[in-house]
Amino acid sequence: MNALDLLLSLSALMLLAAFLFGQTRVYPWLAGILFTGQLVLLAGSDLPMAAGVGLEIFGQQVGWQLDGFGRYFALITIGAALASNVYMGGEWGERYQADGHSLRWLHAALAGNVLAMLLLLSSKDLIAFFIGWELTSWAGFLLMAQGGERALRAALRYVPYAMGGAMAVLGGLVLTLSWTGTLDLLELSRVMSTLGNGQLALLLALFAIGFSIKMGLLPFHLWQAPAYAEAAGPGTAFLGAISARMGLFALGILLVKLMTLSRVADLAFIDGLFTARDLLAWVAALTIVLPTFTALKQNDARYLLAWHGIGQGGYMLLGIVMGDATGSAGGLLHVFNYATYQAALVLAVFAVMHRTGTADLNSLGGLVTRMPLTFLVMLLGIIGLAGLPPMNGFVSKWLVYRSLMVEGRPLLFLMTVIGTLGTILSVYKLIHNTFLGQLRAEHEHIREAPWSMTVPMLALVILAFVTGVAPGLALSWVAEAQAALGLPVLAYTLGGIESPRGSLDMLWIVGVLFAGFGIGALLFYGAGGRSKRVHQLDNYAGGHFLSADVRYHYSDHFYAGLMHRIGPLYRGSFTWLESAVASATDLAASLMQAWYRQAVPALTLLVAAVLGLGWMVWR
Amino acid sequence: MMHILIELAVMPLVAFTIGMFMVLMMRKIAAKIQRRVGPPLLQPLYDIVKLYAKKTQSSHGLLHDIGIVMAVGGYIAAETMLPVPGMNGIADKAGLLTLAYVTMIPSLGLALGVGQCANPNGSIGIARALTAMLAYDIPFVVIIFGASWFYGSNNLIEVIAAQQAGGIASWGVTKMPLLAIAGLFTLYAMLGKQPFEIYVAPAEIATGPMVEMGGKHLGGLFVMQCFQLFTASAVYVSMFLGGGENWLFFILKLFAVVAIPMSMAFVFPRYRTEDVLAVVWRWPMVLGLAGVWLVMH
Amino acid sequence: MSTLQSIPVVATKAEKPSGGTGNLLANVFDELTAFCRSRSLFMLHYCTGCGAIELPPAMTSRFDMERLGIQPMVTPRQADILLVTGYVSTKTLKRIILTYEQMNSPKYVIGICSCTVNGGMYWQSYATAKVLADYMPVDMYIAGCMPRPEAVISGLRELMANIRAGRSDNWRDYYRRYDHYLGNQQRLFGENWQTPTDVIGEARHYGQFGPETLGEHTALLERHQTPLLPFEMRLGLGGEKTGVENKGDKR
Amino acid sequence: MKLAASPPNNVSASLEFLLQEIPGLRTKWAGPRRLRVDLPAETLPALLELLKGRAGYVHLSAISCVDWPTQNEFELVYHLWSYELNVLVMAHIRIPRDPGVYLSVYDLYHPAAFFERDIHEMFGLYFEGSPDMGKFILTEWDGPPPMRKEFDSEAWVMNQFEWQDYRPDWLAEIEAKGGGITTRPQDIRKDGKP
Repeated sequence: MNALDLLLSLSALMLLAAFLFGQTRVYPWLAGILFTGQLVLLAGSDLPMAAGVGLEIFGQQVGWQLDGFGRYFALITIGAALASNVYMGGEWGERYQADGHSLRWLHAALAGNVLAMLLLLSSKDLIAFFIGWELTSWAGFLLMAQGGERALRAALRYVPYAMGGAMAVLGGLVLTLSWTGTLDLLELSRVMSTLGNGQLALLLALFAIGFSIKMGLLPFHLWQAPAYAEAAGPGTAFLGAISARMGLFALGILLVKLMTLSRVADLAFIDGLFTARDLLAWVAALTIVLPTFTALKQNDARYLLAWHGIGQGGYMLLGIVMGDATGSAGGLLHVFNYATYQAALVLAVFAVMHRTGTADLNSLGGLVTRMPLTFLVMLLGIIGLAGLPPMNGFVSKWLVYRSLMVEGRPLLFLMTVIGTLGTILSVYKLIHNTFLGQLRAEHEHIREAPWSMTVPMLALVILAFVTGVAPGLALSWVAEAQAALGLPVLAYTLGGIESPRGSLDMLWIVGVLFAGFGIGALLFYGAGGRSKRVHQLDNYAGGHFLSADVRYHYSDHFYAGLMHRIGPLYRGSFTWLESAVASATDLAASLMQAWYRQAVPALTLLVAAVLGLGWMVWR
Repeated sequence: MMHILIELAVMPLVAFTIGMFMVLMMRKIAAKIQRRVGPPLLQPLYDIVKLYAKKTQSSHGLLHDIGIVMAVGGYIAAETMLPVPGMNGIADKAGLLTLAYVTMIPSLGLALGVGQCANPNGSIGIARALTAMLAYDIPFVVIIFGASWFYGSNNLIEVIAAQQAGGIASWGVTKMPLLAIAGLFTLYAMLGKQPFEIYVAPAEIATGPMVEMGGKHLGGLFVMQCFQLFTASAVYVSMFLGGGENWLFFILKLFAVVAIPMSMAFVFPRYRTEDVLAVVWRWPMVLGLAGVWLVMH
Repeated sequence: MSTLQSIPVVATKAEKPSGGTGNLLANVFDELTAFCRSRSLFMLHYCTGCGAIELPPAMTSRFDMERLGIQPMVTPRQADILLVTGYVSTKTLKRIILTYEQMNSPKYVIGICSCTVNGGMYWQSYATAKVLADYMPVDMYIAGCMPRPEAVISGLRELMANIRAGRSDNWRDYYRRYDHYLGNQQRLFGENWQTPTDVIGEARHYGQFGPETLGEHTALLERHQTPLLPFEMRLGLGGEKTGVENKGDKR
Repeated sequence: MKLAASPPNNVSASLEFLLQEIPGLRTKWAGPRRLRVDLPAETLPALLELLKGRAGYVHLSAISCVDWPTQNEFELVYHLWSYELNVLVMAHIRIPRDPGVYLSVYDLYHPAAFFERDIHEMFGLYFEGSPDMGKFILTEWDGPPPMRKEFDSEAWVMNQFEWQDYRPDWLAEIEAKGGGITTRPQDIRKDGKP
């Protein structure tokens, strides 16, 4: 019973326990202890953690083994699960049950997700990988479908995507087996790069389509925002934090370990000018920009954050595709950074929903005086999401920028900066419409979210702040993942990176920043005279007398000027593409149906069988 | 170590005094264009001392105060990353890109403070200010990319050393003329004077973000304006005009860089928000990208 | 002009520098702030009556107020001087009082044109307030049925001299004799007249609470107005307590 | 381009011929382009429709009201203008003061809503059918309609306000030289108080 077996059996046990007595008060404590146990077990044990059990299908060895890359993702998975579990165990869970939903299924879905992801992350060969991949898809569907009718509809929209992706991955797996004769990841990493360009291109196409559907890259991203936004509270936090990053894990293995980035660069469309690697980089860059500016237009806080989830995925893929030490470190670190503040932001939005009953940005406002802790969480979360010092989001984005600058890719650099600025605009809209501005009369008596909600949120945000001030802590895990994947490892210090061509020392930057704030506070509170708090209606309104029933708050159509300029660019071409593909498949299906249902079905079957036999014999 | 702590205290003070005289120059240029006498020499100092000496101030909450503290504090931190003759502060630990991001923190802090004032004029002003930031930051970052690619590093000390090595011939403005022009245009948009001051439109949205700022809050914003002028011009001088060999040349360059846009500013009316986007995304962006292409090939 | 000074403007005695020659630093600091206050005046951009047409010429190139350090500012929070120019109609007086209370002290009111002195040309009208000094402390009068820009600027220079000498702290009078002013206001606007500013709270907060701040008129105000207490940031944590504990907000 | 001093005969003749259709109507030319029409109050709507329909009087520029306390009547004057005939018609009607009610012409001329609302506020004359008879300008005034002759504004002011002692000496110097205000305020004050 070595470490990995213990880990997997623990999560299987938790799945069983959740299924049996998930709705009781004791389960969240048990789950919390088990999750922390798993975390300690994972962090403590040395690598690679091989699993005892193994089976043999079609003469292929199927086994599980966790290396540095897998462990990095596993740590984030279990951390996100722990945060949402604590959130579920508290008052939110009671309210969820009171509304008639089953808390047992939600806990079971969460535990099932963790188990499936651990299986996927510790797969030693492609079959185990595929098993893990399918389990993760279905567990994800289970978690998305909970929480009401709209959630179910959004989850059902995900199913065709998932099945299409699974078929693509299965096709790729079969082709790899037939071409290389082996499925073990270690051997594949040696053998696969020797395949011919055409074969590699087909394999890349199949696998990349399958993995990017799960990760929500550009053409296949439409399902992710509604599915993640409509899911139940902590489920959204878990999904947003890590579930989409399984696609990134798979892409990382495919691009770097199996095919090696240099071989991917050889697959050139226009030789020398635009290679497959550039294509992936540009898909990642467009994934950064377009979903971020769609998020800018959303009027529901959950959808805004879900669209940002898709957008931030682009940074991670771009970092890995760049392949150099700083870029890949930035991409991988962004997975961790993003998980911390995205989970905190989503939990904050659901805390606001818990108290006010709505997440619609046009019917909130001024909650900072009533929910200060939730405001603090959202403030630090949006600073992280926007990628500003002192939060950790800045470090990973800086690393990606640094690699783009060193590699000399101006247009990609431009797209990432447009994405970052779009994020800054939309996160300010989020915090302004929810917490700032005029407090509505009906929200004057709401209270701060209960401890069971604020504690996990604050823990996540403090974690984000600490790894922002001292990025070295997170970079150690990232370096381990880079080594396991075969990427050049980043030389990091506790504060950031040291290099004559431009270094980053967050300890000094954040220190100077807070010193500046101290001097500013000294100047403000010391030099300035006494100031008195005034009511929100004691406000300048051009000489007009304000009263509580007058809605004196600007929140709808927040960036009107910007929308005048870029409004016409929102043509919804991807939704059109999706509906076109859907109607094409409908047409094909109805044709098949018509062809099959005509007068003599038996005759067509006979002809088809004969033709098949002839083809088999002839080949 | 002690040496750096002294610098951390002195650099913001130097930046503030130079910034104050830049504000004075700006108001004098405006006056001379309108054939007026213009304010006396120490007018910015009088304004700031009077605002801080106000006896009653109205604040809309803790966040309103913290917004102003962040606005002033953020710029104090940004000054320490800008090398000036004789003092390098922590410029080697934080490059050009980090400086661009640290200067965003004051505007975010101000945005939060104005948000709590619960005044739609302020919120509309902030929405326009962030849109203007989206407009001018993209060409600005393209220029940073070009400059750091040309000098091979985005550590400002290296950039200045490379320029001062060969005298005027090796200045950024001679080596990268297109980027320098685009940089000047972006600097002009960054300073927020006509025609790019849609977010402080006095008649339309009652000076936008400053609508509920009185006494020490407004004093904080005046201090921030001084820092903003100094930072923008110092970054431009460090990137394109060879930084400061000695204090005299450095100050002359700073004032020249601010004087050019300001002498054009007060004859213009005001762009609408979408037109600011159109202008800044067309001219400086095209020039910047062309400059970067030239630098890279 | 001479008897204009004789109008009983509420001349508060100059703030004696505290502690005599003992702490020289305090004197120097007060001296500096008084000088800067006089050299940097922000004039509120609010034209209440016809006299305001004389202000733009005072600001533009011919007379240029900016060399005296006077700038027009848009909102009451940023402004120091409230120029009440021309006749004060009852409707405008409500807005003038609201604006005056929103300004940050030390603030000054200048009554331009004769209509603010004794009703001027509209003394017979039922719709105008006759004496501005009844409703708020006035620091300076500039007579004339629209005084020319020279007169406006000489009035402003006179005000600057008063500020420099510390003789123009009339804003304290509004807090110290609030009952008197409120009485006059209620006499014109009726009993349920109230402004969103909590003047009594501010008087207490800034230590300007005098014996005459409260009186029968403020008692009348108390009955009608539910004072707007600012929303304090609070952590109403804990379980499903009923909303009773924040009764304090409503008082 | 000879400026037509007076309307060509056919315009005034056609106008007067048109106006004969209204019973009890008297016309009087107050100027080359100004026609004064006196008619009984109940025939006014007919006149307005006639002028609007057949003579192009599309513009009701104002409704003014005159208070005749001695005859206990209000006089309403409707000023109409036609861009075709270029002749101003002033329709004068008299309505009794006591009920002080008249019908609104809002459906013919929409601007009438504001004129009627103003007259209602200033004279207390109620127009039935007018869209809004609420307070218009004097939102702070709850006294009697101030423009009625019997309302003495000065007396109301004298007991509402006190005055400030203000004897400008520059006025004394001017009077010493013989100038100054010809009719002193206290001379024309009815209650004779200085």
